[in-house]
Amino acid sequence: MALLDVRQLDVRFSSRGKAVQALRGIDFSLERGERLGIVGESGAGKSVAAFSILNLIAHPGFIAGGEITFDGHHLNRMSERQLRKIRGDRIAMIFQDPMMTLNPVLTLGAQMIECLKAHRRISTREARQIALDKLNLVQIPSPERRLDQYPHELSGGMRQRIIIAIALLLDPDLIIADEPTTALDVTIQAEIMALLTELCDTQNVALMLITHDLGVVSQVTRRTLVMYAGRIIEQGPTREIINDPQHPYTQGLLDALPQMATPGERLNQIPGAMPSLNNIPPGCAFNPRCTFATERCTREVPHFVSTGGTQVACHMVEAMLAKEKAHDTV
Amino acid sequence: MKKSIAALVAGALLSGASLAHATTLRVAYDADPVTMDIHEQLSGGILQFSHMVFDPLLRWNKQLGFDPRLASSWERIDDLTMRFHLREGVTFHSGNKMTAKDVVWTFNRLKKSGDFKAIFEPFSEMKQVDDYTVDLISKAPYPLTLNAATYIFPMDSKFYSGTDKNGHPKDEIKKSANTFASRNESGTGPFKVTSRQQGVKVEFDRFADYWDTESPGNVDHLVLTPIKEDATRVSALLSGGVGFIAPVPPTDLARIKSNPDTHLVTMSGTRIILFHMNEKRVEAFKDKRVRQAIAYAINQEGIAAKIMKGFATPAAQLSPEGYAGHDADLAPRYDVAKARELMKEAGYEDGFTITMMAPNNRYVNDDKIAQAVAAMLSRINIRVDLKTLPKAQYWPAYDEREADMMMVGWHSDTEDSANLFEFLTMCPDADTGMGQYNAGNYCNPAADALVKKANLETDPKTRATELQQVERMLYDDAAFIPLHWQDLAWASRNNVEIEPILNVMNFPYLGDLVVKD
Amino acid sequence: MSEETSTADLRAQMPGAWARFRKSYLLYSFKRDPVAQLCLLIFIIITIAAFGAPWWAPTDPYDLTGIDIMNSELPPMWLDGGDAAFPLGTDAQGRDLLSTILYGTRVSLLIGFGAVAMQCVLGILFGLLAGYFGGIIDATLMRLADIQLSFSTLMVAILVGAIVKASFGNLMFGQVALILLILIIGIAEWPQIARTVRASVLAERSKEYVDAARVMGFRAPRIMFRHLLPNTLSPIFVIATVQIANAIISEAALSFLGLGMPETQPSLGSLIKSGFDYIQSGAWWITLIPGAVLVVLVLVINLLGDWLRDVMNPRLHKG
Amino acid sequence: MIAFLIQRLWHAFLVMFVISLISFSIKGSLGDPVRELVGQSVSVEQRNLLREEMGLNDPLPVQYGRFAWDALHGDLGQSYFYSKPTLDVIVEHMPATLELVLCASLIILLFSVPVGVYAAIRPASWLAKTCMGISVVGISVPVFLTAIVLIQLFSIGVHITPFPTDTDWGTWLNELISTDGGLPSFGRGNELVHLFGTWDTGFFSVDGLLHLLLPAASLASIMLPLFIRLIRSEMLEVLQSDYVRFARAKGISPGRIYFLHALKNTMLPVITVGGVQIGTMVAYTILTETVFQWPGMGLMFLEAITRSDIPLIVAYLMVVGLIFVVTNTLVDLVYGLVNPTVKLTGQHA
Repeated sequence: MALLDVRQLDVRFSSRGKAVQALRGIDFSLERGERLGIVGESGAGKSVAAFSILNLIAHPGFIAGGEITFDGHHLNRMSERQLRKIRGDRIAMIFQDPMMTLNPVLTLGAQMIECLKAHRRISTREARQIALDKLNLVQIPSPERRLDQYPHELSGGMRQRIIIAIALLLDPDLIIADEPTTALDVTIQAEIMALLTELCDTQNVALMLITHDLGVVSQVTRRTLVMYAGRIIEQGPTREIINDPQHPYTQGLLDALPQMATPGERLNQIPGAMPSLNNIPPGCAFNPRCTFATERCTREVPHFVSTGGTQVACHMVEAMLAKEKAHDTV
Repeated sequence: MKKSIAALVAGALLSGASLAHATTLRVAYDADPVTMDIHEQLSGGILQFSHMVFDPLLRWNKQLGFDPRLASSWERIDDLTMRFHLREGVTFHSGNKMTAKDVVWTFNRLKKSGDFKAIFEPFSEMKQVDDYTVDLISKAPYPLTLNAATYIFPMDSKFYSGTDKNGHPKDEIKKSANTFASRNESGTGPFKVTSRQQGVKVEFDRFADYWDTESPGNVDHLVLTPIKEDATRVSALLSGGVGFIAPVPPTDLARIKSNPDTHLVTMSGTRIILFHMNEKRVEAFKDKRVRQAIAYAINQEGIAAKIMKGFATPAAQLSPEGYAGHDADLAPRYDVAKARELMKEAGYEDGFTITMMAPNNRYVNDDKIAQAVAAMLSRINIRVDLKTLPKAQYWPAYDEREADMMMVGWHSDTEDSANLFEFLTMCPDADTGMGQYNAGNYCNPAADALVKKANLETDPKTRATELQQVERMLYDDAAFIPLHWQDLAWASRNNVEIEPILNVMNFPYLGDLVVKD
Repeated sequence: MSEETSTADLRAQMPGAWARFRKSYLLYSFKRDPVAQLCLLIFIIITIAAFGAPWWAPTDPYDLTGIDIMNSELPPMWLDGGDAAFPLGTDAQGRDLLSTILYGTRVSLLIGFGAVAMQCVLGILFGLLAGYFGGIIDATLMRLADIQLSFSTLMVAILVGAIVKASFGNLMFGQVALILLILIIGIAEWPQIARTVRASVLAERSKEYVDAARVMGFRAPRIMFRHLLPNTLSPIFVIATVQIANAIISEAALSFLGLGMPETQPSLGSLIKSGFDYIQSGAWWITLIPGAVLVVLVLVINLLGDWLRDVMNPRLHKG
Repeated sequence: MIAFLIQRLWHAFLVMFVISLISFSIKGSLGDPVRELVGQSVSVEQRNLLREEMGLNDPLPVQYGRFAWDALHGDLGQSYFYSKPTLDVIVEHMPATLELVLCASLIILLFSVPVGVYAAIRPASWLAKTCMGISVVGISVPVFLTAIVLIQLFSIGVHITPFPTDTDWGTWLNELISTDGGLPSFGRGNELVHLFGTWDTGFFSVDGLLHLLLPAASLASIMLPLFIRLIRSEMLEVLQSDYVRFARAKGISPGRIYFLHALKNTMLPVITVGGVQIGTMVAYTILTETVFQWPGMGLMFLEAITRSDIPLIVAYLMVVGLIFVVTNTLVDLVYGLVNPTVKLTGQHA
């Protein structure tokens, strides 16, 4: 039974009186210990998906529909009090900017110990010891001193390690990492990602990694979802998505990678830009920018068809498959 | 810290026990006495303090006559000498006995005091006849000897002799210099000062062997707290925080009368409020008709009724009723038509512009009165540029005569008309000090001569007619614009019977006050 | 689509200021917020009534001939003893309360906004300078603020009054009273805003966007006013709206000193203060009706200030 | 840290020096002290004699030289009215004001934090709106009016009977809205406990506390609305921040999030702005002390103005200047303590 199962998740933001749809009914699931990547341009709804799991969406946004079940519990039907027991204990989160995530006026020790004491009935001394263990786990030099320091006394990378340690404090089943390394420089990025993946394996923790960096996704995750304008347009094993992308948008994404372009030439761009949430074109949202767009694409929202291990929501792919099947049977 | 709390608890027990029959009275005036040296400053506050802690030779009664106090009797020996027979068996707070020596010592100290020496200027000396008789000798025949004698509060000469701990003579009179006399007292009065925190509280206890045994007063412990803000002082009375307050602002008279637990006493006072018209600054004021026109334009009854809420007696002259110079048939003359006619006659039909200044925290409703007068003057085309100032800034401006019309109020120290003329209407003369507050620069030699003659007239009847003649001359000449005499008002809880101890000079004789439980 | 477009074309495409305003979030949220609309309406009514006072005030309270002492302290019309000629009753001098309030509000509005505007100018300038540059400038300005704070409005009034008296002579005061009052209250209270701005600037200065601006070569004034100031708007609004109420009231305290508006031209503040003695003794309307006008005026200003601050603060977009 | 304090001490000295210069220059317009000391009918010549004696006729620089020389020896002149060294008079009146300001600050803290936080957490709730409404009205009502209303209600008592007095529910309701007063409306009461030196405190006796109640409430009424609004607006911004969201993601209880994570960050700007306001509260004590006849420095200063007791005025202004430098230094120190990102001596000097 999947650790996390999301059915028809619909999230809306009420702005200027009418509600704008940020997530248009997405379905995906995550096994225990599995590492799932969610990619897409910014504004596709990746972070909204991440935050809606634990219902942390800020005021104008609200979950309009859909089911989120985690280890058998229906999260979206839970009261705030019940959900609070899960947050931090069973599901932990890592945010993007380590400079802003830690409270500037509280010591790191305080921010770690409070998380433990919020979920376990243990003494401060015990909590402090667990915190020290976790800090060792994330290879922080001289952890004893860190507990009494303030966030502004550490570097970005060091702080992200602390945040990962905090996430692991209560041995969660799932870590949702919302662009954990984007704010860090490249060398630290690789270190942090390596640390994260190794800890997920050793601690058997599922990881939901939200990022726009396909390179990171290809090294770390086993399955990947590609999101565009609030919908999942392609999902499947990472290797297949990277090596044999089906959906034109995914192909465009991969072509845009610098290493794909011949040196000295301009990088190949996907023409146009992601539509804003309040004027999403009918039918397949990508059609204005899609070179294979047909009249049908502008009318009808494509459904998933599966080819190999991946599922693609694209009329053109659907037509090709139909033709191949027809060709086989003939 | 522990010690002080223990002391507090013990004190409460002790006073609790003794409180059973002793009566405490809390009094709130608008200011507390500036000093304990009754010769340092000549002011209402100090004189009220004197009547509590000292006793005069003789004091005014309700009918503006004299009651014998430390002088049991007196007779005039000749034109220059008045003999006083002192009461025997009177002791000071320090335990010393009072004798004629103390009275002469006090007289000589009064002659040295900056504020009081003017009052005793007409007297050459005071001679001791025997242990209990003194003679007061004036330089020339002086009709107001008894008036002056009310200012002699015998002080304990032995107590005030020698030098104090920082080497200054104990009887030194020096302003704001923390002298011995300003911090200690030894008088014959009904109350002793037990503790004093300037500006906060002064506490008095009844003097055990007070000489006046028939005095009905039963107040054993009296606490005087200064409350400057009128509204707060009245609230303190209404809420029961204090038992007796003075002064009471006109706006709160109704509130105190309507409250069942409080009781109001008012009396017409002797402080005249008037406006001077500065002839030197404004050409028109030199013309008698313009001055009379202004006199006709002012509605004294209206101001007394509306602004002072009936708490003032409209005036047409300086001397209030009961003063020698009071002329009953001089009445306020409010007639706007006549005023306009006079202005036309004087050629000022379309009027002129003048400046006016008044204090805003010296007399009762002073700034509101000034506004009303300005409004009345504008009705006869005299446009007024009014400016009101706090008294601290007003008096320097008054000395410089900085405005065309200026308000001033005056209370005669000797409770006699001559004092009013000398300061307010006589021709200003720097070296004799006459006409010091004559902001109108009005000069009428004939009137001045009459006043000087009256000052030497010992026969009261002829003196009264002379002073009344002066009032009539000033009235006809409209030398100044009288408004009203400010009434006095006191208020107390019902169980504090203040009626008998109050008088027109506003010196409550608290020693004789009866407080029912 | 991607060929070179000259900046002139770009600016042409940019909607005009008015168009931008019409579509702007400011107008949008104003339309949906009834409280803000009501407040603006009340504020406009009061301002027009006050500044148009000479036209529709029943009598001219500043012309002394019209005042008769005999009808002083009349209650408002609807109470017994009221007189139709004086709809809101009369004050202690017999002036019609309604017209005095209208004339007085005009004076108080001028003083309130004038003084606070001056406080803001001085306060923001010194606050930014002190906060941004720190060091000597910060120390001197803050000590100047300390000196200024210890000289309460009372003492500043005496100081300025003394200077005016020395130069103009005593009685010219009536004409220049209004400007002087704005000057006095403006000078007396600038440290409040200066310290607030300094505190916010110190907090913002450590943030990256300031360094970024510096890296981009912006000179100090541009950084201070374009970047730092918008971030300190929120506390400034709170303080500024409070200061308006203080300014109107402290003008009354100054007239007691003979340095405010002349007695014969009462402002809203001096009307309230002069009425204090009458509250408990019957003529409550002399203070309470102008007091009510002041409360409404300040209430409206504060609510508008709140609304404006929430709208202007990007981080607080509440949809 | 020591360098910071020494520098501030030097600043304090400079501030007092400038204040003494300015206040000496307006000596002339503060009125004539001699007039207050003598009776009204004292002759001009006598007054001039006294003025000469008090050295008031000397040229201004000479007077200031004498004053500065004494000031360096800790003697700020002699008060005309109290005829005591001005410093003694000020120290005598200081405890009353400090206790009043302390009490008012306590009331402010106890009320503004909960209301401000609640108004930030539930900005739309009707309770928050009413609190903000009352706080706005609180700002615009002058302190004189609030004081008089408080006295009328709680000291004298108000008996209004809008409801029919013959029915029992009517009388009950009338009783409910009428007050019978009883609270003291002036002065510090008679049971002050002597602590040390001139400090008689009202905190240790019921009577003392009762006397503190109304004045402290009306003094607090000036600043309370300001603090409520400040806390609300700062809290609103803090609640949007990432670390609050992260705290929620950690499953921390709302109470802890609001009153520790959010409040501690909110209090930073409130302390700096609040610190200044506490300083200006000294100016407001003048009004409150006049209405309640509270024997503190404010009333002493106002009476010194009416009596033009110039040495006391000058000394008071210098002391107030010192107080402002001290409070601002304290505010900076507290800010340094609470906000770890700020090193004490460096950035903030």
